[in-house]
Amino acid sequence: MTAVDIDTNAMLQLRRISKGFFGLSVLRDVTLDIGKGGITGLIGPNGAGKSTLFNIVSGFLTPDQGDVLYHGASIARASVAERSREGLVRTFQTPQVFAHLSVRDNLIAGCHKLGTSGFLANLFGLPSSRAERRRMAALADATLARFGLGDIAQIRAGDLPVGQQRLIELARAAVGEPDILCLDEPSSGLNAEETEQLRQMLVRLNREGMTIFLVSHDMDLMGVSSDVNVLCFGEIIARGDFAAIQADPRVREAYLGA
Amino acid sequence: MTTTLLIQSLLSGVTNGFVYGLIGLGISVIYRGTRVVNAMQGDFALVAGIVSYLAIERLGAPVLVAFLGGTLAGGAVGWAVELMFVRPTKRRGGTEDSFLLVTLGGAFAVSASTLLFFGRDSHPVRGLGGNGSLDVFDAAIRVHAVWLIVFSVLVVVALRLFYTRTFIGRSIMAASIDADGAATIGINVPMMRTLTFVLGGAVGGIAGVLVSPLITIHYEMGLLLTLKGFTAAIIGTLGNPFGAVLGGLMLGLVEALAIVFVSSGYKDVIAMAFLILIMIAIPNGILGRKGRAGG
Amino acid sequence: MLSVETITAGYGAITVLRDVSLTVGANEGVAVIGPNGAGKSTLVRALCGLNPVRSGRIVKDNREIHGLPAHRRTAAGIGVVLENRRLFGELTVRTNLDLAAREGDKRGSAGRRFSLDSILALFPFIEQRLDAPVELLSGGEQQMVAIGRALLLQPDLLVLDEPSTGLAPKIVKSLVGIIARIRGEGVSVLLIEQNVQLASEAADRAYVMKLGRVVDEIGPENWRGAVKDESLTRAYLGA
Amino acid sequence: MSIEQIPITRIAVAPARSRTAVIAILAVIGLVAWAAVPLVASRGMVDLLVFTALYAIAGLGVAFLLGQCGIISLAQSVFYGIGAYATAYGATALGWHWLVGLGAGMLVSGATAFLLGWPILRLSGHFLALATLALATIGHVLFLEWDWLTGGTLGIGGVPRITLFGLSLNTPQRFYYFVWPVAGLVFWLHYNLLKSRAGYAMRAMRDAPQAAMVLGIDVHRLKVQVFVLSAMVGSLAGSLFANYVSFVSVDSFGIDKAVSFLLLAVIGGVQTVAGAVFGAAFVTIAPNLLSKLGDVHPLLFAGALVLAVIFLPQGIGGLVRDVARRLLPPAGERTP
Amino acid sequence: QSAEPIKIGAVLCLTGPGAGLGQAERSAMQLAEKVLNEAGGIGGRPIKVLIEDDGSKPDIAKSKAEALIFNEKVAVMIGGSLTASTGAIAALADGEKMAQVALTGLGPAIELTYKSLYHVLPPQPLNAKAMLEYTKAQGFKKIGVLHDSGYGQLVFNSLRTMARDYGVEFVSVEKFEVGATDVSTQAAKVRAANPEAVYVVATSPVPFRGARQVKITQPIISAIGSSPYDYVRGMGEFADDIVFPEFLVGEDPEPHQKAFVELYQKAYGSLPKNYEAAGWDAVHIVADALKRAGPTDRAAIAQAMRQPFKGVMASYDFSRDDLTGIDLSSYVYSKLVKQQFTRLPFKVAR
Ligand SMILES: Nc1ncnc2c1ncn2[C@@H]1O[C@H](COP(=O)(O)OP(=O)(O)OP(=O)(O)O)[C@@H](O)[C@H]1O
Ligand SMILES: Nc1ncnc2c1ncn2[C@@H]1O[C@H](COP(=O)(O)OP(=O)(O)OP(=O)(O)O)[C@@H](O)[C@H]1O
Ligand SMILES: [Mg+2]
Ligand SMILES: [Mg+2]
Repeated sequence: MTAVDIDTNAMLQLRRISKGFFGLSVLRDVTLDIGKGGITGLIGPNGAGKSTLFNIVSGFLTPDQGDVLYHGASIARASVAERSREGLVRTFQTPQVFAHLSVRDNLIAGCHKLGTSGFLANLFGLPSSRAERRRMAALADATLARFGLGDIAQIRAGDLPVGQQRLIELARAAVGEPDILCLDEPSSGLNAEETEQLRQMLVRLNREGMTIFLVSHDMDLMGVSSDVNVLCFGEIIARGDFAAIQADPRVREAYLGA
Repeated sequence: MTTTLLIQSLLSGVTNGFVYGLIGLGISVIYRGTRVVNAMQGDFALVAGIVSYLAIERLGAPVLVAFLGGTLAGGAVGWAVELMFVRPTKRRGGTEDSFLLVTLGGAFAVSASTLLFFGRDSHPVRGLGGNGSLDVFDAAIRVHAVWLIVFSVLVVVALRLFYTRTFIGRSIMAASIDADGAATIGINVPMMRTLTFVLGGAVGGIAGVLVSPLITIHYEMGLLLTLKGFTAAIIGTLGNPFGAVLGGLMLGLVEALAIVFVSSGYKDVIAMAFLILIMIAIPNGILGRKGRAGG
Repeated sequence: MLSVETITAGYGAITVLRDVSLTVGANEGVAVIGPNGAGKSTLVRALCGLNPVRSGRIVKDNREIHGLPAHRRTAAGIGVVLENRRLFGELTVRTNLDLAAREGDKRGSAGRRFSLDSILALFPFIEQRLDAPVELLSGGEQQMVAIGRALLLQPDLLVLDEPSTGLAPKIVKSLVGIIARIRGEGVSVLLIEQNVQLASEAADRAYVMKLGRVVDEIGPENWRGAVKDESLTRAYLGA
Repeated sequence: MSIEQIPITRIAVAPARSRTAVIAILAVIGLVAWAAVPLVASRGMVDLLVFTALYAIAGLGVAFLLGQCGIISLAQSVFYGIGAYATAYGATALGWHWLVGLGAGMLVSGATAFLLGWPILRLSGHFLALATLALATIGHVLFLEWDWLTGGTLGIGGVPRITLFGLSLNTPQRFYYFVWPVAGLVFWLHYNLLKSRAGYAMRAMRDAPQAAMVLGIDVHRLKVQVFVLSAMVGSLAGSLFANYVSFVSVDSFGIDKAVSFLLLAVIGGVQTVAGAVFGAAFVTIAPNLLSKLGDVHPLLFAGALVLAVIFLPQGIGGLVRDVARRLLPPAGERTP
Repeated sequence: QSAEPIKIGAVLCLTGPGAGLGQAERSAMQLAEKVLNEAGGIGGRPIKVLIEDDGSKPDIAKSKAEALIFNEKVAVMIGGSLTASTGAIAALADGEKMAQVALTGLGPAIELTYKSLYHVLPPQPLNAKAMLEYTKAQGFKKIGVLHDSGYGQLVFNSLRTMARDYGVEFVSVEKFEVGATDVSTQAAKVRAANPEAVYVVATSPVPFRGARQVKITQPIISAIGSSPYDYVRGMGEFADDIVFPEFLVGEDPEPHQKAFVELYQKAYGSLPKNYEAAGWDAVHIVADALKRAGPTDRAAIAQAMRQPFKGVMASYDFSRDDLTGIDLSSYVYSKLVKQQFTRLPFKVAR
């Protein structure tokens, strides 16, 4: 942890991150702050390195250089699961639902880190373990209702259309009450109406105190972010509020199109 | 320890390595084309061995003709297995484990039929160059073993060309990676799967005819070969034919050196422990490539 | 050129599509829109033969094709981009394209409209990544390869299941142009799309699906302005 | 809000009363039938049912790993062997009470599984399967080589039978009444696990490991835990086996045994806990019945195996579950 | 014959790795059954040998024995073909005080604990002695050993303890797993030690081929378990200069064996060897005991067996401590010369 970089208002700080794959340099010196309690957007052309950045933040990849600070402390050594238990959760660009589990069970699994029961308590079916499961189920049911997934609660998640799988992934991430939620293109496959609902959901979650880090190609959705960063071929080329970004000629040229 | 002993162990290690590799090759071919881990690859070899034995001993056929017959028999068995076992399993929604088990059932069936119809005897099969041996610094290697190595290399090269250069080869891979995607670009997926089994069977057949002169054929040999072949194929990154032979060589040499330098009783312990260490050190297999982690 | 007549299809015991009918004329662009789970992707799968049609007919160029297995429908001139792309991840971009090109070549030089070069012209980024395994590409990059692969089949009917998924806005905008160019080559396009902006610009008219049925047809006159027409959007595109 | 603060309310509808009644009636009938078997069945048949229970216990460990965690384990024969040798050697050479041998076997198995599982469970897919196969090979060789402990091929004879309340369990009938409750206990424990936080985590990890990690599931740790559990259960079965047969030999702990545990798991159906019982019954009873037909029996068994796999992709347990679902009145809450 | 047959149970390895033993035993047992019944059976009642297959697995052997003893209510058990199966059956039969005639030789440790278990094949210490006697007579002192981890290991364990008494030194001992397909490295290691003769003990032809292929030219001395024709055929042209201490050389039987060999050859068209003779003797031993003790009293049957019996394979004396009573004088020595067995004049003096 380096003292200079402490910004009390930033929840997640990326410090001079570089990453390459076999000679292909994907991220170069990326420095980025995600403010606490806000919705920070990240946009950029296809192949810019957004998902790679997410992989680094969530711990699937280690950067070649640079550091990731969470609440001011480096989490470079923490595993994916540890980061998640610390409140840092992400979704995937291609939705990864637990295909053989029902939607409800997907959410119950999502409650994992809220529980505390040990393996042995689970094995022997101690009352505490049973009570915990009932609470997990109750929480899952509440969240199902909140995300409007009640009707499909008993359907195997793998049989659902992609759009709904996305919603499940989001609900499953949210049920664990993360401090920061990193969403990789949550709206692709959703139509305008559904995207609008998603937008409202994000606003609601954010208002309840969840910090959101959002990657999306959908400019309607991106409108929720208070602060947008533009990543272009491994480098941040612009940052600012959404309106300013939309007006930025470099962004228009590289990303939005005329 | 004498140099002769060292050379002898290297020669046997290499020979065995190719034996394992040849079986592993077939497992890799089938896995590559269908994602089925075939537990009866050694039994393809057994059938081919029996056919070539019968052709030589009962019909007096020349060795090469008998070998050709054995190879074809292997292909035919592969075809039958796909049609009768694998396809129905797939149609009824079998999982990956189902395929392993259904081929395991096939392996039991071949072994049981061999005992029932062919008897419990071990049979020596005449090889290329008869039982003649070559001397290498007083160590010996069967002439046939040299041929086995030559043919194995040829098969690997041919397979490599087949998969990289021919459209059929690439279509086979495409069909196994994403069946739906393949169907929509005009690839006949069921046919590719059948073809894969025919090819895997034929590779098993080649293995059988090449291996049986070295080890004698016996109703129990199928599963034993399969186990070694698995090891070779998986160490060499399942689905990569070249890797299977490399994996086989590694296994053969480790075994041989373990015998020479440690103890023959603990040969398997050492070889298997070594393999586990290798896998832990190189988790994607010796020829593997890391996929995209995360999203 | 394509007429789907009261087809029913589904998965296992589940019936998803019920009596779906639609037509696509020669050189026409037709969109299918509808909420999540309406059965749009199932329709695509039925068209290209991945899901069997339980009743009804699919007729293309006066030929019944619903009995044909999937791999023989490319020869009938159907090219599809499936949902989730369905590329061959371990194979290189080039091989992915070559395999389709080879199938396309079987259609003879008369129907030949696209070549590797023309695909590279549409999506220039592909050129640098030709020899990379396609699974390493980013989501959007893969989407472009998938479109290129379908085009190399030299279809006269291109079916696109949400082609804009994961694409940057700039590329999505250029998709309108790309689809126009494709149609300019004499290819009809059936476009499944959530992005109504794109759909309305790239297609001439549209079908609206809900719960496995076609609930409405929007003719060219209303469709062109559909995006601007708030009420229409709400009525048809809402869940 | 932490999970403790959420009120315990059953959101799901309480199970329909008729269903509970039907299940209760079925349970009573089942229990009576179970208790009556040794009184009516021949001793040979009861013996097979004892083996069914033993294999079901060991096989459950394999089925659980495969079905809930997606891990193919071919190493169960090793732990089965450790249990058997701990009991046999402990009782014959050291004069241990059977419970001591059983406990020692489970401890040694658990420790072994922990030490070996820690590194190898970082592998995945076929590499992991191969690593467990390698363990099975190593175990088998060591059982042979350490014949001062195991008796090698000659084995260890004269393992004392279990005595409970002064009653020696020296007949299949008596052992039957002992081993099935033990099996029931083991199944109950696994059922608990299945329904618990850890159970959901396992299935999550099986279906999408990356997503599971993102939800805070320590995938590696969980795998090691289940592997250790599976090993201990295997060891338990091995100990009981040694007590029951009273003779152990290295031939019982070869790779073929590991394969047959896997086989019974899949045939039984790995998604259901009870599947292992059906699978175990299949591998013990089917060969026995078929062997009446003469030397062709291994071929027939192979055929039966193939047919079972083809026609029951979810295993026998899956079939039973589906039938039960169809016949029983619907439940309010359904979990797989 | 309308009388109720007397049931004899047998659990053999008819499939699996031990099939070579069990099938050989079965053919002779069925022949014995037929011959005995044609001669009038036992006290007017025919015998019925119920033969079950254990698939070479001890657990199954136990279950089969369970069914034979309690469901079929057999009077006596015969089997198993492999040591592990024998042990599993014995654990049950002994508790029931039922006489059991095993087709294996376990060794004194086990034989002394089970009082109703008799063997028709010699225990491994005796086999080892028979090998060592021949070795000593030939004047070999430095011996290399190549053995498998099953049968070979058992024999070698005995060889090791007795070698010194015979002035024999093992200059190299190499082992391989049952079912190994190649043992040339082990053989090369044996060769490198320059032994005067080599012991090869295994239930497979592979090591014999392997030894010759790495140019071990020394004489090979083997054990009875390696002598079946199944293996000899597998050795092919390497079946040469190999000596077996065994009991029956079908090509040149001893006078008391001639009748059996002829009978067997007539019935099956092939020559019998040790395991056939053992199966034949087992049934006859049982029949003899049943004749004297009647078919019902288990203890009496077991007791009735406890006496000398002159069999085809050997002369047994079951009253001895090891419950076998075979001694070295029963061994005959054969040598493979160009794939043909010939009986050697060598005999161990009584
Ligand atoms: N494991 C890898 N090996 C090689 N190249 C990779 C790997 N992962 C990503 N890349 C490459 O890095 C670049 C950035 O990929 P990334 O997935 O981060 O892009 P993205 O910004 O998320 O794009 P999209 O918007 O299309 O999802 C791409 O060109 C991709 O091909
Ligand atoms: N493999 C499957 N098994 C069972 N049901 C399925 C399967 N795939 C899809 N379905 C069901 O079919 C219905 C239609 O799905 P489909 O994917 O066609 O919808 P869609 O209109 O394409 O939705 P989206 O806009 O999300 O892609 C859904 O209710 C879904 O649950
Ligand atoms: Mg991305
Ligand atoms: Mg869809």
